[in-house]
Amino acid sequence: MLVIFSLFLLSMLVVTAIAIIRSEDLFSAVMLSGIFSLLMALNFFVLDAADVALTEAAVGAGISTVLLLGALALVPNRERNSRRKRYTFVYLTTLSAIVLAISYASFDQPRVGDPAAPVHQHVAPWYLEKTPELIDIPNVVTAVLASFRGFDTLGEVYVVLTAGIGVLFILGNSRTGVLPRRREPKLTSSLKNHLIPRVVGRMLIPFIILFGLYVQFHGEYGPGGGFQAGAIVAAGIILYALLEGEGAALRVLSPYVLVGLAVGGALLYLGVGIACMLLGGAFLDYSVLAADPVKGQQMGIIVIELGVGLAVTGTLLSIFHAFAARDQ
Amino acid sequence: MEVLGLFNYWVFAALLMIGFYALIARQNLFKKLLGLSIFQSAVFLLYITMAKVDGGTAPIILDPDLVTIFSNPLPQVLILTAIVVSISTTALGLAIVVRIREAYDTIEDDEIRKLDRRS
Amino acid sequence: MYVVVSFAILLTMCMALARALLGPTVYDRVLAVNMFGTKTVLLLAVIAFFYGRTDFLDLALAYALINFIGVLAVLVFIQSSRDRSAAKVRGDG
Amino acid sequence: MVIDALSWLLLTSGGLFVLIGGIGALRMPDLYTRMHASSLTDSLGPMLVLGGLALQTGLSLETLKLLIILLFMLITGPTATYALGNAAAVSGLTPAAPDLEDN
Repeated sequence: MLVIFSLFLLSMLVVTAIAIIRSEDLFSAVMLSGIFSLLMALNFFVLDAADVALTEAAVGAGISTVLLLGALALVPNRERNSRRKRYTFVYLTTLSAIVLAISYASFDQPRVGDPAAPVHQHVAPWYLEKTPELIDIPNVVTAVLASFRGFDTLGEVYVVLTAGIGVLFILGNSRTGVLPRRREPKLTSSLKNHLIPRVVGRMLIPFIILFGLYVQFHGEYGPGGGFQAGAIVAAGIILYALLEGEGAALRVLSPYVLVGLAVGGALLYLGVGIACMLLGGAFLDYSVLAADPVKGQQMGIIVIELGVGLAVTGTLLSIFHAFAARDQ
Repeated sequence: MEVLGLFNYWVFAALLMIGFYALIARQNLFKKLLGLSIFQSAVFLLYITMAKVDGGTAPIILDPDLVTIFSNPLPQVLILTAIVVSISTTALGLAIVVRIREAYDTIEDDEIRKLDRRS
Repeated sequence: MYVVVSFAILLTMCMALARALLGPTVYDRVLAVNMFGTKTVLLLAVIAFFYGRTDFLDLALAYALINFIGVLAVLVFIQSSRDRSAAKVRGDG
Repeated sequence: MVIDALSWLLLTSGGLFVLIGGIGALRMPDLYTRMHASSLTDSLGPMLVLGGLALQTGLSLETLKLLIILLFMLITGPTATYALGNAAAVSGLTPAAPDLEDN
């Protein structure tokens, strides 16, 4: 049954992707990429990746549409319609040939869901077997993310932070340094004169933030964790910025606080690693944090997930404000 | 049914090349970035496809004594972080596109090259 | 029985996708995305029951809360671009 | 048993309404009629489908979650529809109603 679900969802995915590339109106392309993200999340869910689907939901539903539209407001809205498209035929034939080649090569691949596939043979069974014993939290994905592969995740957090700093450097204002400058809210850039969305939106914001906190601290037991929670909380605050104007959101959380959150979260993660070293363990070996190694692991995971959440919230919001504060 | 088990790989290949087509054939920088994110999504799909195990369920062990089949957690971890990284890097790309627009007043690749050659 | 409902939802998603592809105006596309979002919430809930993993309803909840933001962002975008073009016509843009 | 039958009834009728909304959104002539078709079924469909699912689980945490999902969908759906319709009307999009022009 699920095979047929997958067929449906994957075919829609390809149709949407082609439509994104073909449409000359960039705004419709952004709308279609929203649909693309929803379909991607459904595919992840059907393929048993609940955590990944939640991440895609948190990032794709709110943040990525908002960022793409924020950038689109600053560039021309339509793609130039060039009549002479040189080499299009060459490109299409070459790329179709590559698609056929990869499809032909896929006949040597293990079938989807084959339990004997090489990818399931080496380290994955070990993770599944040892997580209850060594860390004792139900969600193996969180355990692998935060503990077994904690070093990798640390790197990812710093990549996110670096990208955020890059955006601030590129779009920042020369007078106020790299931080986007404070500005009086323009009436036009908010929904201030729409009463119903304002009332409903303001009512939703606390629930979104509460749900973000739930995802953050329930991440050990169900799908969730710092990355998802950071994106959800950021989405809640972006909703406030959309309703009340970007300046109002900046008065609640100033750019300095946001950069502080991003850097502080990343440093919290690093600090846990260094604390482990000071207590006599290896870098990011949380077992030494408490007398009982299992308790130490759990403590370490909760703290670094908090660091990840803060860093992701701060970075995504800084990026949003950098785009929103840019004048046309 | 045996052949349908490979459908995910074909969709992966198709998405990869659709994204790549936008990167090489379209002149608009914004469209190139959308193509890049489709390309990234194709890779995500490949990883998650590999993680699936028949009859399995998401790797959340609610009861350790109950023997269940779980999907592979490792590719899921890699992609979970990659999604957040991909949105940040896309934002960085968008920031560069915005600055290019301000400097050249266009975001079409060939027009920018023309302006560069003229100066 | 879950299968029947999920197929009804899947077919509706196909129609919404068709509307997003055809949609003559911008607003049709926004409407299609909004429809697609609600259908995604429903499909996630139904599949969670189909799998028997009802603890995954969190995902549907995430979409139910966050989908709204996308639509509002689109409206702010349309409104501000309209204001900007109006300002350009007046000559003070 | 009765509850089970009732739940299936709700689920199938919910699926039917969702489908009807989809057909309406695809086939109707202009934006406002499409919005009419999709937004009404976007409220009724979730009520029936999620209600049917809630009957499946009995009283538990899942029921609560389903009710919360339903509550948020019932609040945000009409708001989004209002905002969209308002934006379209302000931008000067008129309904395509050829009959009105005769009067």
